[in-house]
Amino acid sequence: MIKVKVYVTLKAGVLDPQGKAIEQALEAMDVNNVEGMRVGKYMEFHLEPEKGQSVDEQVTHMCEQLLSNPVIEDYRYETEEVITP
Amino acid sequence: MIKVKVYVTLKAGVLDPQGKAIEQALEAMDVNNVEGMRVGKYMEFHLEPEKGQSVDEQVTHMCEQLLSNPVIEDYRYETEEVITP
Amino acid sequence: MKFAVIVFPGSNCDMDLFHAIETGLGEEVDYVFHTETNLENYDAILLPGGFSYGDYLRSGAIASFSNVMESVKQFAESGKPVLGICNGFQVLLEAGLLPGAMKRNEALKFICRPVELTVENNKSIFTTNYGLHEKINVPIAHAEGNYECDEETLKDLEQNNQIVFRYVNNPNGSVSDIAGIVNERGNVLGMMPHPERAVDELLGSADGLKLFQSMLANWREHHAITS
Amino acid sequence: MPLLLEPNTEEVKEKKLYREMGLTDEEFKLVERILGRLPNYTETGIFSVMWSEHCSYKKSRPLLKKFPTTGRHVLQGPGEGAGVVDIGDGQAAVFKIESHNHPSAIEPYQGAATGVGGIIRDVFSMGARPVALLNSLRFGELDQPRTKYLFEEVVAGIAGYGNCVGVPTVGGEIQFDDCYKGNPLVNAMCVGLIDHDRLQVGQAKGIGNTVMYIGSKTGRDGIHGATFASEELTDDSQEDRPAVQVGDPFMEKLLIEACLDLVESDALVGIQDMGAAGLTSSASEMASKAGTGIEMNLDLVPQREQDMTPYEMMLSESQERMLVVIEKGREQEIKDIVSKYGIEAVEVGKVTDDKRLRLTFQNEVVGNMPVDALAEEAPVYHLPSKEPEAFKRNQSMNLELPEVKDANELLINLLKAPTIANKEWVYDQYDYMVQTNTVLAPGSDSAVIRIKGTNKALAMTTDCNSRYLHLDPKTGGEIAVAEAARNIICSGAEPLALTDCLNFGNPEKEENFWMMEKATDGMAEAASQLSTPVISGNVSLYNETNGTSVYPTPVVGMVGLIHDIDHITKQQVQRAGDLVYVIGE
Ligand SMILES: Nc1ncnc2c1ncn2[C@@H]1O[C@H](COP(=O)(O)OP(=O)(O)O)[C@@H](O)[C@H]1O
Repeated sequence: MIKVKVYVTLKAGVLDPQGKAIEQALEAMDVNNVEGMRVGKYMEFHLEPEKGQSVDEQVTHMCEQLLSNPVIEDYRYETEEVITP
Repeated sequence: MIKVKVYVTLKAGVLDPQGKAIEQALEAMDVNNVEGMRVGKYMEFHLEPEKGQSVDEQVTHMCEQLLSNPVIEDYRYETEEVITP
Repeated sequence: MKFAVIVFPGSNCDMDLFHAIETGLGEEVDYVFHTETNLENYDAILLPGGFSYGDYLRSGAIASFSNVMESVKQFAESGKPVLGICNGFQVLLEAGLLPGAMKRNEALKFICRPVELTVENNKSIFTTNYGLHEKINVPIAHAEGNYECDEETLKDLEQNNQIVFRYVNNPNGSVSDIAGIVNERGNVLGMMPHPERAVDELLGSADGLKLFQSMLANWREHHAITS
Repeated sequence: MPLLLEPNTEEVKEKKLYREMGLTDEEFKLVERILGRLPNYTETGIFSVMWSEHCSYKKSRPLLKKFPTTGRHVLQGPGEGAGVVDIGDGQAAVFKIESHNHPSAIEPYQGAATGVGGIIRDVFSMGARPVALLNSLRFGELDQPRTKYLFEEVVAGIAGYGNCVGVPTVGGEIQFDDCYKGNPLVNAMCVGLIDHDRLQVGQAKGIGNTVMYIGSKTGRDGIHGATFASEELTDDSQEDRPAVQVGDPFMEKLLIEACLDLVESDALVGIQDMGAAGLTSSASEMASKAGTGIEMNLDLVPQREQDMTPYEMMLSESQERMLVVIEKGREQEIKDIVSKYGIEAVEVGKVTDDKRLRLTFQNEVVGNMPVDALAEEAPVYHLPSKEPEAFKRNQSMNLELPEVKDANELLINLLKAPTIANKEWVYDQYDYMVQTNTVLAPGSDSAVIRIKGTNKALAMTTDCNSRYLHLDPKTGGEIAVAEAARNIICSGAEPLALTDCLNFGNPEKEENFWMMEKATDGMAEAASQLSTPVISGNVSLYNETNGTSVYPTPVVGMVGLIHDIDHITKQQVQRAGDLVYVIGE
């Protein structure tokens, strides 16, 4: 079993209204030393590897087709073998 | 300068309707080997360390007060020194 | 003229759109479920507003994988009219039938209110009954209507006269005040404002009715020529 | 074996574990007498939720009896999911208001969202299509960051849920006052529309009929929420908060459509929402009302989490679930109807003739209780009351009129007060137009919804000025009803009936109970005078933080009928030159 973690972020250059709002909220909390806040999505799931397709192929397919929108988002992922007891 | 990455996830046991919907969408795409999909938030930002407060103290404060909702969410974070040119 | 209103799980303006066509426009209309694959019997496809699949992940993303969407694509390729309103617009973007993407509103909040639009293009089959630069009153109701596209796409949209509606006072942060666009060919329109909510003066405005009337007029004209 | 982790029957009694669940020593003894034996852990939990104030009204019932509940329009008074009034042409309006105060204090977004979800289910479980939502909100003063947070999140939660399910939020009211600082009030009202012949009841009729479970799976959400709603909030509440329920409005939307299809089928015998106290209350109430019993096999209950115990399953408050009773042998028809919406219907039990709720789990009987004892026979308390000193003082105060120096400035200051100020910031976040019936949107005296295909419309409003009740609960109670009726009349409608949500402090404090008595006296009186019977409602007690109660806040939701849409009247000034009159005293 593979544990997959996917990170989806807005492309650099695409304005992030949520990040901006959080920065403002931090300032209201007197936190003034934060900058460049970007908010994205984090997904984790288990994948049962299938024959005939590499894990990378499969995760890439999922990310490009569904989990991210390539017009405005980038993605990256990590995989990790988990030993099922 | 410190680069901080914060991961906010729903507590175990808390319903994740979004994760459920994505799993169903994957099935509709004929991806049937995924399970336990959970969706969370991912935030990254730069922090200029301040005197008199450790980075950990400060990030913990931000996470607990604003970036996560401790009633239904857990958080974790990573920090990394960045060398500004 | 026969319209189809596509019903995705979570669509919630399907009945409003149905009512606008049936009662407001007085034409034939059917609900078509997201599992359907045959759209041959219809002259126009309408994708309604709402929260298809709860708007989970990204609004419109999951619905763009529905069975029916393959047929909607073919329908569009054949040159027949496809109109996506609000969530329907988001589905068209996610399905790649229109360029660009939606972000959350600048203020991060859902906004429901009547807004003023300018008709930027009254040559499209959806807008011939409007005057050029006519100001119309049509409500919006969305949390993710902040239209985004890269500069090149924007230039194309402008050059090809694909921007059909603009907000007079931009409510959500959309690039270039964009409220609605058509594809290059001009037969697929996506718009965030809800024309089906503006077909009756009793509810505040009937300015949206002309959009459906334009579709009908163009269909009739086309049919008069071909048949 | 997870079961072994639960305390055994003797421990429940010896360690007085029932107290943590909210039962008193006397109540526990009564349970013992009813069963003729000691209740086990699961049964103790079941009795304690069913006998909580939230489900049994054991402390407020004597007061509710005063309300007029019948009238020429009333088709269904209090007792079912929601009340029903006739609006002519074989149509009826269905409505009810509910509180979700305590969950909202702890997790404001989800608390408010699931409050909306619950009240919508109450309405469509009657077979009606939900056509409008309203709310009534109370917060502390906006100068506190916590209050701002609660306010913003509650509004976002109401919007998030209502907008997604496609029911317009057309009205409401908001008041800011320090007394609500630690204990905000979040009341949600839903109005539905139905043809008389589609009216459903939550009854488990027909021995041998099948009990089915429809909707989301059961998790460990909000276990003991009903008891929680019947206790005071303390600073610890943040800590020992039960797993908070998270709403799934997408599932709710599918459930609405699936259930409205279901009511078209004559295979359906009864339907009820699994609200507070989930499976427990829906099963025992449906059986008790029908004079039957229900046997359920808990192994069949759809579960979201592993190793759930009978206690957890019976007390879970997972959202978006319905319990239905189906004519035996026609289960597949039901499955086919709901599967169109991607929803599962699962057989979990059957209707029996012995008037008992019998639960089995892993081939063992884990609960066996008389349904009437659970649903109907909670002890009723007649609490002592005492006129508060403050009231006496207020009454003997010399009235003085403050001198107005600059009326303009005064007016501007009044308009700046958050309670009076324009609420556009709030209602712009609500989709108040979906379903394309909203003739009068938020911002007028009452909201007006036209009824397609007719010349009629419905007017609706929520009202309560708790300051008046704080000063004089009886007169304040009268005013709340009268204000609602005036708002209805001003929009051109005839008031039909009302629903109410009694938000009060701890009733065991004599002064509080006195205020409840007086307030309900006033409301009952006004409702009789105005011929607007009370057809549904809800009680929320223990609205206190660290010993301080909120002002008495009995929110009134009223619905009226506009016979001709030409009679709809807006609040706004229409034309320059129109004459202005003052009517009344
Ligand atoms: N929580 C709310 N939800 C929806 N509409 C609201 C809400 N609060 C206020 N409104 C709308 O704003 C308008 C003014 O409300 P309010 O200031 O309470 O005045 P009043 O109670 O005197 O009518 C009303 O039309 C009401 O429907």
